[in-house]
Amino acid sequence: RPRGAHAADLGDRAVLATWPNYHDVENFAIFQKETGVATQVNVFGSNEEMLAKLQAGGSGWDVFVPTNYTITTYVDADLIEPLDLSKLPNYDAAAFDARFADAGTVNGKLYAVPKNWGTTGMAWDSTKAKAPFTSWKEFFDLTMTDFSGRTMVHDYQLTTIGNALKYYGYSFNSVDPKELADAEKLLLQVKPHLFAISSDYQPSMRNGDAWMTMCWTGEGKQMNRDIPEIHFALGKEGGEIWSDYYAIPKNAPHREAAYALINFLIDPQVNAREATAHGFPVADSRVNALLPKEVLADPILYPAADLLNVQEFGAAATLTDPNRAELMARFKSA
Amino acid sequence: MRIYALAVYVFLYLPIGIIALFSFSAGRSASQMQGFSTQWYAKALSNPFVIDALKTSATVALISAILASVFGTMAALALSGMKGRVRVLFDALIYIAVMIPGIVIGIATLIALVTVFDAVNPWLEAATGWRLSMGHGSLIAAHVLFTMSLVIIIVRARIEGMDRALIEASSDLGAGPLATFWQVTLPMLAPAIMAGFLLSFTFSFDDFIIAFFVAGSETTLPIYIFSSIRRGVTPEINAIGTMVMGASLMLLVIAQLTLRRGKAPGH
Amino acid sequence: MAYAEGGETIAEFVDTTKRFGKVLAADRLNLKIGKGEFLSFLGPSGCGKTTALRMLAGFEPPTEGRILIDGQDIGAEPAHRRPVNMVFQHYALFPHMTVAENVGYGLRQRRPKLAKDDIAARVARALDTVRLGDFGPRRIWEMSGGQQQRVALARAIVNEPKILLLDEPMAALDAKLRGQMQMELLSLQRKLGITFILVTHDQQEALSMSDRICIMGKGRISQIGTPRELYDRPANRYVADFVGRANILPGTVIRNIGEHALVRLASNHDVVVEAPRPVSPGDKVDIAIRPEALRLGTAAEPGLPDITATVAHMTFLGEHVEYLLRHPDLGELQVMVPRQAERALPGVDVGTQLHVLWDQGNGLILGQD
Amino acid sequence: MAYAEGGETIAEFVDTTKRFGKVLAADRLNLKIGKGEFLSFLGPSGCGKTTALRMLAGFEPPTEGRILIDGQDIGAEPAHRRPVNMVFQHYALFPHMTVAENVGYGLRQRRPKLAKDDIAARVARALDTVRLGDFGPRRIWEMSGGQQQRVALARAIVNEPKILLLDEPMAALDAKLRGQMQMELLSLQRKLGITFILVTHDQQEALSMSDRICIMGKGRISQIGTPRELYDRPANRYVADFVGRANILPGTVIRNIGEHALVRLASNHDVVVEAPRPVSPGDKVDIAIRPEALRLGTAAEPGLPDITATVAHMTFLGEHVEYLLRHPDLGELQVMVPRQAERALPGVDVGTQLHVLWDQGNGLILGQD
Amino acid sequence: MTKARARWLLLGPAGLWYAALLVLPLAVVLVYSLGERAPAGGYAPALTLAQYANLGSRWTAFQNTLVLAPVGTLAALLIAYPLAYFLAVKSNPRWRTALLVLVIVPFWTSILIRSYAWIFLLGGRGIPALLADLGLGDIRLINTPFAVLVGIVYGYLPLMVFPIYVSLERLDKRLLEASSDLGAPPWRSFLQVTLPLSLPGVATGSMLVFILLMGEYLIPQMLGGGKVFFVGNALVDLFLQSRNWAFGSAMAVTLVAVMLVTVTLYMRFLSRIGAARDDVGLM
Ligand SMILES: Nc1ncnc2c1ncn2[C@@H]1O[C@H](COP(=O)(O)OP(=O)(O)OP(=O)(O)O)[C@@H](O)[C@H]1O
Ligand SMILES: Nc1ncnc2c1ncn2[C@@H]1O[C@H](COP(=O)(O)OP(=O)(O)OP(=O)(O)O)[C@@H](O)[C@H]1O
Ligand SMILES: [Mg+2]
Ligand SMILES: [Mg+2]
Repeated sequence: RPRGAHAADLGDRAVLATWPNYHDVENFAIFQKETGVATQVNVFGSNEEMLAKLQAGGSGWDVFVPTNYTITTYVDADLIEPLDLSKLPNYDAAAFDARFADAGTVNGKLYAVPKNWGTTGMAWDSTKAKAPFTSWKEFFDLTMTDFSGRTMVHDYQLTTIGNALKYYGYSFNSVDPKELADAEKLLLQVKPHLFAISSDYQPSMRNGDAWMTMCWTGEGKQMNRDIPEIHFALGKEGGEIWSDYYAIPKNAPHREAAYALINFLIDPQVNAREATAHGFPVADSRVNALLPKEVLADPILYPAADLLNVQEFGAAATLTDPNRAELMARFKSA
Repeated sequence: MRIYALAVYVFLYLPIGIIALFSFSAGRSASQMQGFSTQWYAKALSNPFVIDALKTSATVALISAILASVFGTMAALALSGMKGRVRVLFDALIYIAVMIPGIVIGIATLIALVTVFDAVNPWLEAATGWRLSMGHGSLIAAHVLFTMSLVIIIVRARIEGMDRALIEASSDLGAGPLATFWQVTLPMLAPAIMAGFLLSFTFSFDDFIIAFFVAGSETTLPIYIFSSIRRGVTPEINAIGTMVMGASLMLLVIAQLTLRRGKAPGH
Repeated sequence: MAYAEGGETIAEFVDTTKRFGKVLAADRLNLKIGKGEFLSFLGPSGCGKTTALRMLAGFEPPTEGRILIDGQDIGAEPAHRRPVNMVFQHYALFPHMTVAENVGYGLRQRRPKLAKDDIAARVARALDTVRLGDFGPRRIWEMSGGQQQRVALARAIVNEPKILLLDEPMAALDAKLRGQMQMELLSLQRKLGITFILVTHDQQEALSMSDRICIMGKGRISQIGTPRELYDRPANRYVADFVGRANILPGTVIRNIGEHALVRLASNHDVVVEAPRPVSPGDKVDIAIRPEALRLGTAAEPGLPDITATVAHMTFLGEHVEYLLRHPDLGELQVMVPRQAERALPGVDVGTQLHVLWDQGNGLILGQD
Repeated sequence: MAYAEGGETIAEFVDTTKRFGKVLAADRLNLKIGKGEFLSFLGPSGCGKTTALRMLAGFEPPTEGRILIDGQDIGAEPAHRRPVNMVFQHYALFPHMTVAENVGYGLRQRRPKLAKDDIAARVARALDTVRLGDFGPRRIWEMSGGQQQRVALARAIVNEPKILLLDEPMAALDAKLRGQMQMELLSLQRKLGITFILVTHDQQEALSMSDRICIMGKGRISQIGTPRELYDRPANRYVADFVGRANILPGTVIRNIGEHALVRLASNHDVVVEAPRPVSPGDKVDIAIRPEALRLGTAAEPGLPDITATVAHMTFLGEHVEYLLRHPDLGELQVMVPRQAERALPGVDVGTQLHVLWDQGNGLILGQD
Repeated sequence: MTKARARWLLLGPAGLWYAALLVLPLAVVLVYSLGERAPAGGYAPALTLAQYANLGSRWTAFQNTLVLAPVGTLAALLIAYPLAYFLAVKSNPRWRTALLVLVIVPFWTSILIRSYAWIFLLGGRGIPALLADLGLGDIRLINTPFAVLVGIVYGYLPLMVFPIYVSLERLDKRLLEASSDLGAPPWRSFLQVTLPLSLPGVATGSMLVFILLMGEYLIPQMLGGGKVFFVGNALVDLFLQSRNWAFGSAMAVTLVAVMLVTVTLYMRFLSRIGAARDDVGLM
């Protein structure tokens, strides 16, 4: 294997900024055994947070896991560097579904390689619902009626505002002031009926305090697996589909180790173990080949194409748009 | 009265009990008891991130408590009996340092340090190949700011309550200033310094908000716990909490013993 | 072992002055302290006793003047290099050390270092001296007030200082213990032969213990002398009033009679009193007479002035009864009547008129303040 | 205004006993306290003085026995409903109140409420009484020790209690101030006519102030009487030793002589002493004789036993010189020699043999302890 | 070495620390507060008071903080005082130290974990379930201001108990006897003597808790479900979510100013009523 050759100049550690419960801890141990590099993991709650940390500087990260729509911003702000593919022998562009790999390339340069993808839908307790539902309109309407005091929305502008925009049939990514004003009106109207504004919805859903929530695929699957009454669905008018990537920030203190770590994590064997541990879909066909059939057939993780097609990838503008940020702040502090 | 006190103790210990109880759950949920097992302790102890975070926290807390105690005691010694503008200035700084919310200190320190580092780094890197970055150093620095101020306040109160005659007695018995300091002043201040040290350690060990901003790529235990709590909590967190509490208890007992030993009636 | 001119001097204040801002705490002190002497500084609160002691110990530099020890000006020596040791008012024992550690502290500061055994032996000896032989391992706060006082003493004498300074060492003890400790201190001093300088504001203590007493008032030395000198020949009103009690009466000198003088009181009675300083007829003087030097009688005695006064108050004091009498011209007169003598005054009560008997030669003309 | 059998009684202890665990702090106290009397409890530390006072004030319930005030058993009354007030040892002034607020505290507790003006007027009057007229608005910590003591006094007397209790109110004051406050307290008591009960361990204080003194030892009352009774006729060795000083000598009764007795001392000298209790020839007795009742001479006097002793120590005390003599059979003898008498003993020093002169009739046979 | 030199040497590290980590950061925050948000978030230099003018948009956060901080302080005080009183006055001296230690022990466990336990306790399966079993119906506690209040009281109780305990412990019991002797029944003695004399402890405790509450972020975040919004939460959001650093800085400056004013006024008030006579230092 070529990795061994690098071992001498890799240094002793790599810092990985990622999302919670998004890795198989075992893999890091193996990585350290092979290369002598210990992986230090920092976990974050939102892309905004990651961006803020990088903007403030001094983050000390070597690898981080941005979501598709944020990558152009990083490039524009000169916060990440193009990847040197010669150091990523395990990367095989052809193996990736283009839909989940595109965003990694900006201005013709590859800045990020895909990690996982997924959607953001809604999960609800079917015993509390009179009928199953599949639209953001129903989600918000029910919040103000049957589910009053029992609904959770993300503490995350992209999905919370985006899904509110969907209520009116606007684009998930809209930054149009008028459309945002409508979304704000809806959110403010809904707020008194919310159980919480939080991205940590699993405990409340599981113990029955909350009956309905915005929900990321993998976690929807986890809850559904443990408690079958909790259903997961995508909004039929649309919503978010996303893809996470590995990228290397500018001035990464351990650049060589960073490459080694990414290369290690996209090794199909390793990645398959990762996917088994966290449950999110992978865009790499080499990995899918290693996963059990029933996983790939799961309707929550791999929704039907027509449902998937109406979902939108997040747009770069939403990340930096001051109006969306302010709207979220006003919503939370109202 | 007694019943009231009992009720307050129940209030204080209910959550602790819950944490300890769930830490022995066999299930995956941190807020449900599903059978008994100690697997989460094993998990926590074998989780390199937990160990890493614990190490970072302990190191940072220890170093910042030591620095805070040393520098704080030094400053308290210099400030006691001092008058004039310098004294007023320091009083104001101590006062402000204790009063500013952690969030503000965290953010402000982050911005200030990054600005300084950015200015200094190119030059420094050219000269030495090293770069300044956020991490242990900045975390310790930010913690010491608050804890040192705490130490100054505690130690200064002790110095002011200390009998000057003891120092004179030492000098009278032939001990020079330095000898007096080591043999009399320092031992007399020891309980206060110890209290300051323990408070500093606790603060630093348990601080989340300052660390969140200035820790750079380091993960302290509270940061780890916070991250874990954000999504999908397992009883591992409870196990960690229970273990930390056990350790704290031990520290507390040690502290109690030290303080009692140094405490003389009338002092 | 009182100090005598020409005897060996161990320490000396020469025009020593100390100012704290505007406060003149010590005002041109001039004083020689003899080797092996027991000297007391006696004076009211705030008169500068402690200040004098602290200058000698080296805690306060004099503002002006010099301090000599063994003939050497020690103005520049810091406290830890002076051959004197102090017993502090509240003992200032180190609470974090045992009794033995406290006592050995001074020895441990010596350079070159003393051998451990040597220190232990000396500490043991010092503890024996103050009769605390078995208390070495005790903690300070396990000792009673009187015991602590003895530890402080041991801690000082173990260093064999040339001078031992004691700042009101018995002020915090209760009456019974106090008397006991005074006796012990005195015999210790006789035994060790070290010069003791004691600060006190208790005249009884100063009188009963000292070879010489230095009476201080407002930063100045008012008088120095043996207890008897001070009691019998107070130099001025201040001393007369502070050492023992005294009736102080104004009068006019009629004539000199050798070392005595005939003085006319405000009541026109003539009395013969001692005249330690030369006076001339017509001089206005103050006369001091001790309450126990006056007698009371139911009748005048021939040859004595007939001073009649009214009993205003009687205070029973055990051996004595203190009578307070009022005289229209002389004001209040204190007379101390021994119990035996009182039996000669039956039926006397407040309001009774009695004769105050002033024996020839009792009383004293005071110097100017 | 001493208490006399048949006089008006204001308070009474009847077999009052107090136990703290195993400690018997008060052991069957029986005592009547007269209206307007100044009574002192005198005794060494820990003898139960404070305990007796605190039972009367209502801070401690007696374990057995009763306490009457004005003839009423007040056992069940809590402290705040008793017509007594206390001046605490360290005054216990409220630090968060001004002087006037402290003094008015008791008045403000009255129900129905007193008018503000009334309270202010009474407070002003009480402050005037203790000569602190202008100090009302001051803070407690701005007052000196003596002033605080007066505030505590004012705070108690403003309530016009039937009995005023004083627990060592002068213990924290220095000697000079103490004497002054004693005088003031006494004249205040005379003026107000309130019953005062004073706790002290200072015999001088008790002797000079009290109508009657109750001597306590180990929880018991040893003797009650006027100062003179106690001093002249101590009931037992304990009292003789505690009130004033005494030489206590064992002897054997030879024969009775009216109210006196001839007693043979260990040295085979025979002395005539008072015998307040009947004794028979051959009885072994203890004799107490006060140091001032003995005289010293350079020669024996006819008619007096010739006791020769060696001077061991002399302590100059101003009016007196205290001689400590040693006799081979009698042990140590204290003799108090007035200054005047000392002039008849020239050249006497430690080691000199002197004659101790014991006048007929001085000395007293003590009761059994 | 002269005394003055020694003094400067001793003060050196502290001085350096304050200069580098207090004065400098505060200066930076002050400068930032006059700037603008960069287009992609962060800070863009400018000289404008616009950020301060915009403070009104976070009025709710200020309002919540300024209401809940004092209310939380007061609640902590009301609960802590009787406990401190019990410990200092009524408890058996033999157990006193142990009981005191028991008050701090929870304080030594991460506030995060303890808050998490409260999430469970106040959540549907916790106390509300118990209450429902008792027939008290459907009560929701978690994610309400009440839950935040509980968290606050819980988190800061020891900080309140200790100073009060110390001041009550130091209280001279004879003062109570004196009061009783002067005719005050027990409850009036408490009001007129015990309470006023424990005010320094009350002052210190409430000051400490108040200061910490003003900057609180975690407890409202965790127990308020993101719906109870403090200035602290607003600040975190501004710096980490909307990345409007200029506005965040302006808000931080304002928070510090508000605290300085409040605390100073409080101290004034305390020294007026005499509570600050002792040591209303912070310990
Ligand atoms: N460090 C100081 N600063 C200012 N003034 C002082 C200082 N030390 C003493 N003084 C003043 O000097 C005077 C003499 O004080 P000193 O302590 O010598 O008196 P003292 O005779 O020992 O009195 P006491 O019997 O009360 O101890 C007093 O007026 C005192 O206030
Ligand atoms: N609350 C208490 N608990 C236990 N023992 C007590 C208590 N109060 C007093 N005693 C004991 O009762 C005895 C008498 O105490 P009391 O205070 O009455 O003595 P006192 O004569 O006032 O002594 P002092 O002169 O030292 O004040 C002592 O042995 C004391 O230790
Ligand atoms: Mg003095
Ligand atoms: Mg007592």
